[in-house]
Amino acid sequence: MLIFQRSVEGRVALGQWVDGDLDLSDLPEAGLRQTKAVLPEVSELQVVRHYTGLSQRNFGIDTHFYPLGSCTMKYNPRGVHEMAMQPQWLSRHPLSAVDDHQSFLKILFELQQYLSDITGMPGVSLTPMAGSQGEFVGVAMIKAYHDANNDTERTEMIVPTAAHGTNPASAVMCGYTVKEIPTGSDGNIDVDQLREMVGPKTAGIMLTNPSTLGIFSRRIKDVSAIIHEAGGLLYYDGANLNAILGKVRPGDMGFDVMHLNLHKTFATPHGGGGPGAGPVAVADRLKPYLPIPTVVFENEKYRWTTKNDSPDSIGRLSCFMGNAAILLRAYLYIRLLGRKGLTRVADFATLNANYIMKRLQQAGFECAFPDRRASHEFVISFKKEKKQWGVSAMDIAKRLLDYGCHAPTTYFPLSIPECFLIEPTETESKQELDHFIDALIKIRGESETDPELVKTSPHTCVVKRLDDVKAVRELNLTWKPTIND
Amino acid sequence: MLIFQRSVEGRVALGQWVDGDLDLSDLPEAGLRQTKAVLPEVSELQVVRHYTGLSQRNFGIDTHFYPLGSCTMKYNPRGVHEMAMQPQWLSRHPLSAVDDHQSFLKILFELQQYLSDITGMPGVSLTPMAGSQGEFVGVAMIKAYHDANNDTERTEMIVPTAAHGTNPASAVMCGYTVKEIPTGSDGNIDVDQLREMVGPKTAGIMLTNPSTLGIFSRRIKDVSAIIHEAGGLLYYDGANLNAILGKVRPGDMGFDVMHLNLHKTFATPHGGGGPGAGPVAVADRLKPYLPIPTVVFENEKYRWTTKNDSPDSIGRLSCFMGNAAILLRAYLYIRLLGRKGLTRVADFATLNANYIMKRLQQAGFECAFPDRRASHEFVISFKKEKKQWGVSAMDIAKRLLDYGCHAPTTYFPLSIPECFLIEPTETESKQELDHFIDALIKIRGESETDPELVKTSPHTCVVKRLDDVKAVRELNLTWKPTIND
Amino acid sequence: MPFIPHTNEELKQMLTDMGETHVAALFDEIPADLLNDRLEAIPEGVSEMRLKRLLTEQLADEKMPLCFIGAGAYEHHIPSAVWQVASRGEFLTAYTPYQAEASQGTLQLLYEYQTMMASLMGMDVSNASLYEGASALAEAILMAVRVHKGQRKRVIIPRSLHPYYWDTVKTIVSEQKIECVPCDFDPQAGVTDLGALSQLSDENLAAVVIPQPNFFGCLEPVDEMTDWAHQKNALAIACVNPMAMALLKEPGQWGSADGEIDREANTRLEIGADIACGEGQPLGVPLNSGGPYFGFLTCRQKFVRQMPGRLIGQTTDLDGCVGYTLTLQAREQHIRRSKATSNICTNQGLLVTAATIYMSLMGPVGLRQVAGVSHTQTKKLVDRLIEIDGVERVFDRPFFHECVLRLPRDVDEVLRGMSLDGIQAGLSLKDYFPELGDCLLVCVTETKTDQDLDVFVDGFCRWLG
Amino acid sequence: MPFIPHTNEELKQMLTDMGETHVAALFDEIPADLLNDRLEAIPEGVSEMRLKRLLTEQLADEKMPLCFIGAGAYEHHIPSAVWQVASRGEFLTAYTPYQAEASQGTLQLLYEYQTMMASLMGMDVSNASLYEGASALAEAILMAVRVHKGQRKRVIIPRSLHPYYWDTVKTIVSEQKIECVPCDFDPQAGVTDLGALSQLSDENLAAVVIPQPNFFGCLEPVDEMTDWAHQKNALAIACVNPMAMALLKEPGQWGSADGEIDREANTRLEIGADIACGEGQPLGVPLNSGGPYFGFLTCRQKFVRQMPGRLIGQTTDLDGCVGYTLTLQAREQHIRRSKATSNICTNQGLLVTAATIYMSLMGPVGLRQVAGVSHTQTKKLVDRLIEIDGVERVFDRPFFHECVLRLPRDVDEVLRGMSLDGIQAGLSLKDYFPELGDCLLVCVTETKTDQDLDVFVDGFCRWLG
Ligand SMILES: Cc1ncc(COP(=O)(O)O)c(C=O)c1O
Ligand SMILES: Cc1ncc(COP(=O)(O)O)c(C=O)c1O
Repeated sequence: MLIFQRSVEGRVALGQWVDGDLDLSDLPEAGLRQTKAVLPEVSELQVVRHYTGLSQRNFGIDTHFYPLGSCTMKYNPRGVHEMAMQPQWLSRHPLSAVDDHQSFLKILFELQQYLSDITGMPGVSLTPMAGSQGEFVGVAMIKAYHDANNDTERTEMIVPTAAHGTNPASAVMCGYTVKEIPTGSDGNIDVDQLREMVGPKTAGIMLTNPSTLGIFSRRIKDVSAIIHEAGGLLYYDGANLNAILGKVRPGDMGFDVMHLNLHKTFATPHGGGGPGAGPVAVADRLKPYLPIPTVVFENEKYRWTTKNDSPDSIGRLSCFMGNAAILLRAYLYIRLLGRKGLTRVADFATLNANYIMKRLQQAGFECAFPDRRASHEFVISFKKEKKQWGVSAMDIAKRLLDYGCHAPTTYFPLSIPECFLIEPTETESKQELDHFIDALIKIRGESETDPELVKTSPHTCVVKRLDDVKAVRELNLTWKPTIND
Repeated sequence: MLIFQRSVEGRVALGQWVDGDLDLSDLPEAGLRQTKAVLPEVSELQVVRHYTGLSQRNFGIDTHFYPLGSCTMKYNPRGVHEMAMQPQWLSRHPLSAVDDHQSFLKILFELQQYLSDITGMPGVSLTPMAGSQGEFVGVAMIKAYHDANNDTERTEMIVPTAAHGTNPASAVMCGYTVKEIPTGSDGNIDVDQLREMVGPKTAGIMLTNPSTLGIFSRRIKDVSAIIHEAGGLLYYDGANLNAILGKVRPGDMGFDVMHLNLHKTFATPHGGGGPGAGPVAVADRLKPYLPIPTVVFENEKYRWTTKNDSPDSIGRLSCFMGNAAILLRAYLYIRLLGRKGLTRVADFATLNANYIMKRLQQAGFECAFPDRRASHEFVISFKKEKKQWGVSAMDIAKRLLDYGCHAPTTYFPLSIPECFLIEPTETESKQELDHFIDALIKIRGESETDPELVKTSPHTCVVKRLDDVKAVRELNLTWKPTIND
Repeated sequence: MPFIPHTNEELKQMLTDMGETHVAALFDEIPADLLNDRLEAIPEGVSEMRLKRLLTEQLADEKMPLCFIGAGAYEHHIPSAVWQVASRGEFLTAYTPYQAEASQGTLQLLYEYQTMMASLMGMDVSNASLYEGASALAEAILMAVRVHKGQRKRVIIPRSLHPYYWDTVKTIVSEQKIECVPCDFDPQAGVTDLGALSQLSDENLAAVVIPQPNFFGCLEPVDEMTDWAHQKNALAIACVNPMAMALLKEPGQWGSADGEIDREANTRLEIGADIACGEGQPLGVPLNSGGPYFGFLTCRQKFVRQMPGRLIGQTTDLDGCVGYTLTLQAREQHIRRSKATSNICTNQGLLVTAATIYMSLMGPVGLRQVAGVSHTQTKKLVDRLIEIDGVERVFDRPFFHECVLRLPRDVDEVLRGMSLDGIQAGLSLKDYFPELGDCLLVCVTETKTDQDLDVFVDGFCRWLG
Repeated sequence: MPFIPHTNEELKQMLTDMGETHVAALFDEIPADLLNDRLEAIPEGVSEMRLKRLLTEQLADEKMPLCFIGAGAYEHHIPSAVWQVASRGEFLTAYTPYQAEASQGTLQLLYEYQTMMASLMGMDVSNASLYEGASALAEAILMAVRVHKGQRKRVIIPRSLHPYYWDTVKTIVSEQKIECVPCDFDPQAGVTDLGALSQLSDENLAAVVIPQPNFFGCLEPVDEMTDWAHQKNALAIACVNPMAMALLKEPGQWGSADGEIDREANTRLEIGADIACGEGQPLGVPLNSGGPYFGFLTCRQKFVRQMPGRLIGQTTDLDGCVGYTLTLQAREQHIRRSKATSNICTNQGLLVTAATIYMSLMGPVGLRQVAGVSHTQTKKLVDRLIEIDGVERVFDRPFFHECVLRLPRDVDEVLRGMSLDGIQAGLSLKDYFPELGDCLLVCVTETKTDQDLDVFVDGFCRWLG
C-alpha cells in the first residue's frame, strides 16, 4: 500500500504542527500556490509504521550478505554513525564563520592528508560528491592541464571496454571522445594495442587497477610509460581501492589523478543509492586545477580556499563543501582502523575473494580468468549453465535471494557473458562465505534438476520476479489518485 | 539460528576491544574465574545482523495495530525517544551531586505535580518501577497506616475476581489474605455483597475504575463509603487511566492511594516487556508513608528526600531513583500533549473502543456487557463460536496475526470464557479500526466454513503455532553446546 | 583491527583450502617494486570507545549559535521520526536497488518521493535525486541542451541566482561548451530586470534559468520570464526552494495565466516551466556543513527520456502483484555508457528517504504552515530591524523568508559582535556582490521564536550603536 | 493535540455509525458530579519542535563531569550498536511476548540472554529480568524462603552490602515478616567477619546473602560463606556485579573447592551458590540517573519453580521447527494470582535486549578485558593516591575496581573542589557509614585513560594541599 492510500483529507500530524499566525500580506496574491500538492495527510504513527514496514522490504548489509561486485558492501560501523550524528555537526551551517568551527575544518584537513598518503598523490580535494563526479573532475583537470599547455588537439580519452559505465560517461561530460580498448584473455588490457592506439590526440586513459574484472594489471608501469610518452595523463578509478589499501599506491603506479569512493573503501553507508563522496587526488602537476574549496592551515587557523587561492582551479562542484558529513564519517573510519588496520582490509578482502573463487572453481564453476589471482573481487560466468539448462545469470541471482544472500553484480563487466562480479569484502566471516558457496552449488544442482524453480525465482521475497519490460512499456513514474486508488 | 551458533572460538569484535595491559597481581589466584562463560564469539557485523534479523521477527506498535487490552499500546513518540537519549541524561550518575543536575530534578518535581493534578491526590512518589511495584507500595502504605493506628487486626484485602493478577499477588506480598468479590452481570461489583463482606478485618479494597472489563462503576461513591465506613482504605489500580485522563480523578472518586502505569497512559515504550514506571499517588493521610526518594524544592534548590525527611516512609524500593529515565519520558509526553491534549486522549481512546464494540455488535459478535458503555476497552466472548465450530478465542487470536493485527488480550479477565479484551487506544486511525473489524468478521466466516484454517493458524508468521505444553514438559531454558549444536 | 571477523585458525584453514600458506602470496601478481606497506600520515587505530572520547573533546570547541543564515541552506525543524526511521539498517546499508525483489522498500519509497516531488513542483515526473541543488541545475541545463539535440548551446542565467550555483554550473556545463549568459538584476527591485532580459540575444538559446526565490530572497517575475523563454522556444528551467513551493505558485503553473498568445508563432504559450530543479535540503535534511543534501529534478513527461539519474516505475510481478523497479535504465551510464544522459551513478538516496518521511509527516498543510511561519517570522524581524536608524531594505520586491538589509556599520564587525552573543546574524554579501558590500542577507525559519527575534534586535541595536 | 489521527469528518462518521452525536455521550455512565475537565497544574501542550528547544536550554545546565563514582552503578563504554539496534521499533514498541508467534525476535533474544546470564553466573537457569539489583535481591530472599516452604524466615545479610540494597530489601521482605540479620564486617579487612558470622544463630535460617564485590569494592570470603550457609542447610545467595564475574570466580563455583565434608550431616557440601542475582546495569546500560536498569536472577535448576519473573523456553511449532515461548507461566501472577511466586509483571525487557547485544559484542574474552582494565586502572589510581600524605587505604582485603580511601581533609570539601575541575571524585561515605565519615569510595572503569588519572591525582593534590 502506498502512503497516499493511507491519506485522509484534513488529517495532520499534530505533533509536528508549527504554531503561529501567518502574515502573508506582503506576498502578491497571484504569486501564491492555488493547488494542494499530492502529499499524504497521515498521522505520525502512520508514517512511522508505513516506513518501518517499507524498510523491512529491503535487504541491506545489516540484514544480509551483500557481495555486490565493485560496490564494496562492507560493515558500516554503528559507532561512526553515532559520532557523525552529533548535533554539533548536524546544526553547522555551511557558511558559518570558520572561527567557530575549527574542529570540523581540522578533520577535513587531516582527511586530505590521509588520502594523500593512501593514494601516493600530493594534492587532494574532497568536494566531489560521488565517484562519478570525481571522474568528471579528474578528467576536467586533465583537460585543464592540456589547455594550459596549449595542447588543444587532444580530444580522445581511452577507456577499457570493461570499465565502469561512469568512466566513458564522465569523459563525454568533459567533451572528450571515448576510444575503447578491449581486455585480453588474461584480463589485462592489451599493451601492444594500446601502443598503437595512442597518439597526438590522446588526452589520457581511464583505468582501474585492479580492474573491474578483479585483475591486477602487472604491466601497469608499461601502460603509464606509453601514455605519458604520448603526452597523455592517466586517470585512476579508485572504486576498487579496497583491494590494495596500504599495499600499492596509484601515485606510485604512475597515475596522475584519481578519485576515491569513500562510500566503498571507507565504509560510509550506501543509503539505498547514496550519498557517497568521491574525493580526488592528483600529482603535483595537476594541483593548480583542483576544485575548490579545500582546507588549508595558515596562521594557526584552518580555512577554506577560494578562487583567489587557486586561480586555475576548475572551480566549484556544488554550492557548498560536497558531502561534508560523509567526509567526516570516512575520517572517523580511518581513525578507527588506523594505518595497520587499513592494510589488513586489503589482506582480508583479497583473502575472502580468492577463497570463494578457489572453492567455486573446485566445485566446477567457470571463472572468467582461472589463472589469475582475484583481487578483492572476481568474475564467474554462467554461459555453460545458460546453454545447458537455459538458466541465466539473472535467474541464479534471483534464486540467491531465496538463500538469504543478496546477488552479486550481474552482467557487469559487459564484456563477459552471463557473469557475476563477486566481492565479499573483508568484514564477512568464513561462515557467511561458506553459506554463499554452498548456496551457489545447490542452485546449480537445482538448475539441472528443476530449472523452472530457478527461472521463476525468487520465491521467498515480498514480491515475485518483477516485469521490467512492462515497467518501461507502461511507464508509471508517479501515483495518480484516480488511477490507482 | 542462535547467536551461539554463529560463534567461533577466538573471535573478538575488535572495534570494541579495550586496549591495556592487565595488572591482576593483587587478586588472589583462587578468586579468579577458571571457566569461559557461554557468551558468543562473534564480529560486530554478525551481532548487528543477528539482532536486526531477530527484531524483524517481532510485531510492535511501530509495525502493527496492537489492540492489547489493559496494555494501552499507543504510539510512542519518536521525539520523546530522541530527547530522552541525550548524553547529558544518559551519563548522569545517580549519586552525583544534585547541584550539578538541577534541571533533571526540576523535571521530576514537576512530574510529581502533574501526576498529583491528574490523580486528584496530593502526595506522589515516583520511585515504583512498574504497576505491580506501585501496587505493592500502595498496599504497604495502607498497612503502614493501619499499623500506625494500631489497627492490626485488618488482615484482609478485597479484590474483584476480574482484577489483574498483580492485585492479589501484591496484596499477598504485603502479607494480606485476599478476599475475592465477583462481578455482577452488569459488570459492576456487587455492592450489596461488598457490604456483607467488609468488617473489622478489612484492610481495604483494590479496584480499577473503569474495571478490567472496560466498565465504569457508577456506584463507586457507594463502594468508597462502604469501605471507609468499615475502616478500610481504597486502592486504585491506575492501569486504565487512559480512559478517564482529565475526565475523572481517582482522588475525587474516594480512593486513598493508587499507582499509574506511565508505560501505558503516558506512552513510554514497552520494550518487549518493560521497562515501565508505576508512580504512586496518595491522599493526605497516606503522605507520611510515601516511599523515598521524592524530590522537594527548598531554598531555591531541588533535592532528594531521605529517611530524615520522612521517618515514617515505608522505605526505599530500589537502589536509586526507580526508572528515572522513564519518568523523564513521561514528563516529555505530558509536556507535548498538555492539559487539553491529555483530556482528548480519553475522548478518542473511548471513542475508538466504543466504535469497534458497536460495529462488532452490529456484525453479531457477542459483547460481554452489551448494555454498557465501553471505556477505552471492552470484552467480547467467543463462547458461541467455540461451541458451534470448535474455534477458540486463542485460535481467532492467532488467525488475526495473519491479517496483520496483533491479537487482543485473550482469556483475561478470567471470569469471562473465551474472551478478548480489546483496547485500540486513541492513536489508531479509523482505517486501522475498520481493517481490524473486517478481519474479525472474515475470521468468523472462516471459522464456520473452514475451521481448520483458523485452528492451525497463524500461517504467515515466522513460525507456525507453537507447542506451549512441550515447552513446559521438556523444559529447555538455556542453550547447551552439546545438545543443540 | 576492527571489523575483520577471521580467527587465526580460520585464516589458516582458508589458506589451506586454497593451497596457500600466506596471504602475501595472494598479492604476488603485483610487481614487487610497487608494493609498499606503509601509511605514514595515518595514526594508529583506536577503539570505538577512545575515538568517541577524542571526538567529544573536539566537539566541545564547536559553537552552536542561533543561526540566521540562509543563502541556500535552511535550518528547519526535523521531526525525530525522520532520521530514526531513515537510520534503520535496511535503509541505511542497502545499495542502489538493482535487485528489485530485494529492494521493494527503497523502491516504493522512491516512487512515493517521485510522486510527492513532481506534485510539489506541479510537474509530471521527478527523478530519484541528484547530488545537490547547484549541480542539479547544471544537469537541468545539460538536459535542456539535449532536448534541443545539442543544436542550441546558450543559456541565460540571472545574476540574482546564488553565486555558488553560478560557479558550479559554469564548472560543469562549460566542459561541453555551453555558454552561460548572465542577466542583470534591477538594483532597486532585486529581481531580474525584464528590460535587460529582452535585450539579450535569443540566438541559439536553449533555456532560461528562473530562480524562485532568488539569492536575495526576492520573488522573481516568474510568469514573465517563463513566457519570454517560451516565446523564444527555449526551455524555462525553474530553480526553486521546495519549501517555498508549499506556499508560492509552483513551476508547473508559471507563465501567462490566461494563455498569452505568442504573436510570432501565433500559438498559445504553454503554461509552466519545462524543468524544475533545486536543493532538497529544506525538506528534512540537517545543515551538516553543506552536505549530504540532495538535488531534485522534475520535468514534463515529454522530456523524461532526456532526464539524468534514476527513475523508479511501477510494474507487476509474476503473480500480477504491484511492485516497483528501476526503469528507463537505458538512459543511464551503466547501460548506455558514453551515450548516457549523465555520468551520475551513486546519488543521494538516503536524503530522499528522509525527505519522503519528512514530507509525509508535514503533509500539504503542515508544509505550507512551515513556509508561512518562516516567512512571517522573517517579516517580523525585518520590520523591526528597519526601524533601527540607518538599517534599510535594499530591494523593494516581495521576499520569501530571506531579505537583504543595508547596515550603517561594517557588516563583518556587526556579525562578529552578534557572534559573541551567540547569534549568527546572517551572511555578509561583501564577498559575493561588491556592490552590496554594506549589506547583510538575513533569514528566519519557523525554528525561531519571538523571543529569539527580541534577542536578535537587542543585539543588533547594541552592535550598531 | 498530538498523535490523534481522526479528522472531524471521521469523528462525525464514527459517531453516526454508533448512533451518537457527541463524544461526551460515551462518558454518560460517569456520575456527573465526578466529571472534571480541568488539569490545572499541567501547562499547555507544545510541538515537538518547541519542546526540543526548551529541553536544549535545560540541558545546557546539566554538568557532565568525569565520573569516578561507582557504588552500584558503573560507567562502562557502551558500543553504539547496542542502543541503535535495541532502539529499533520492533524491540522498542513490542509488549511482553504473550503472542509467541508474533514475538519470536524478543523471545529468542531472551532465551539467548538466559543462556548468557546463567553461564556468566555459573548457574543452571536465569529468568528474563527483574526491576534492578536491590529489588532482585529482595526477590531472591523471598524465593529462598519459599524454597524452605516458608518454614525458615531469617536471612543473614552482611553490613558490607550496599546500604541502599539493605534498605530496599527491608522494605520489601519485611512485609512478609522475614527477619534480616546483619553481620558485621571486619574493620581492618572490609569484608564480612567470619568469626562474627559463626556466632550468629542459625535458627530458622533461610539464606545467607553474599555480596561480591561488596559495597567497599572488597572481595568477600565467598567460599567460606557459601560453605557456612550450606552447613546450616541455608541457601547461599550471591549478589554480584556481573561485570566482575567475567574475571572473578562465578557463584556457581563458590564453596569449598575440594568438596569439604559437612561433619554433622556427613555429606559432601554442595559446590556453588544456590541463587545468584544482582544489578545488570554494567552490561550495556547507561547510568541514566539510576534507571531503568535491570535485575538478574539465576539459580539451580531444582529451584526454578520458585523463581519469580518470566522464563522463556525452547519448543517446536506445528511443523516441528524450533521456536520460543513464555513457559512455566503457572508460577506467575497472571495465572496463579495470589499464589504466584511474585507480583512482577512488566519487567525490564529492553534493558535485557541491550545487555544481550552488549554481551555478544564483548564476548567472554572482551568482557574479561573490560573488567581487567577497569581493575587495573583503579589499582593505578589507588597506588598513586596513597602516595599523597595522609591518604590511605582503609581496608586490607583485595578489591575489584572500587576502593575506600581515608582522606586527611573533609571529604565533601575535596569533592566540591574536584567538581570545580570537572571531576566527580567518588562517593563520600559519611551518610552511609558514620564510622567511615572521613572516607571516599572511588571507582575507575575502562573508560578512564592514564591522562584522566593524572588529572585526578593533580586535582587531588591541589585540593588536599
Ligand atoms: C568501478 C567503478 N567506477 C566508478 C563508480 C562510480 O562511483 P559512484 O557510484 O560513486 O559515482 C563505481 C560505482 O558505482 C564503480 O564501481
Ligand atoms: C489492570 C492492570 N493492573 C496492573 C498491571 C500491572 O502493571 P505492570 O505490568 O506495570 O506491573 C497491569 C499491566 O500489566 C494491568 O493491566
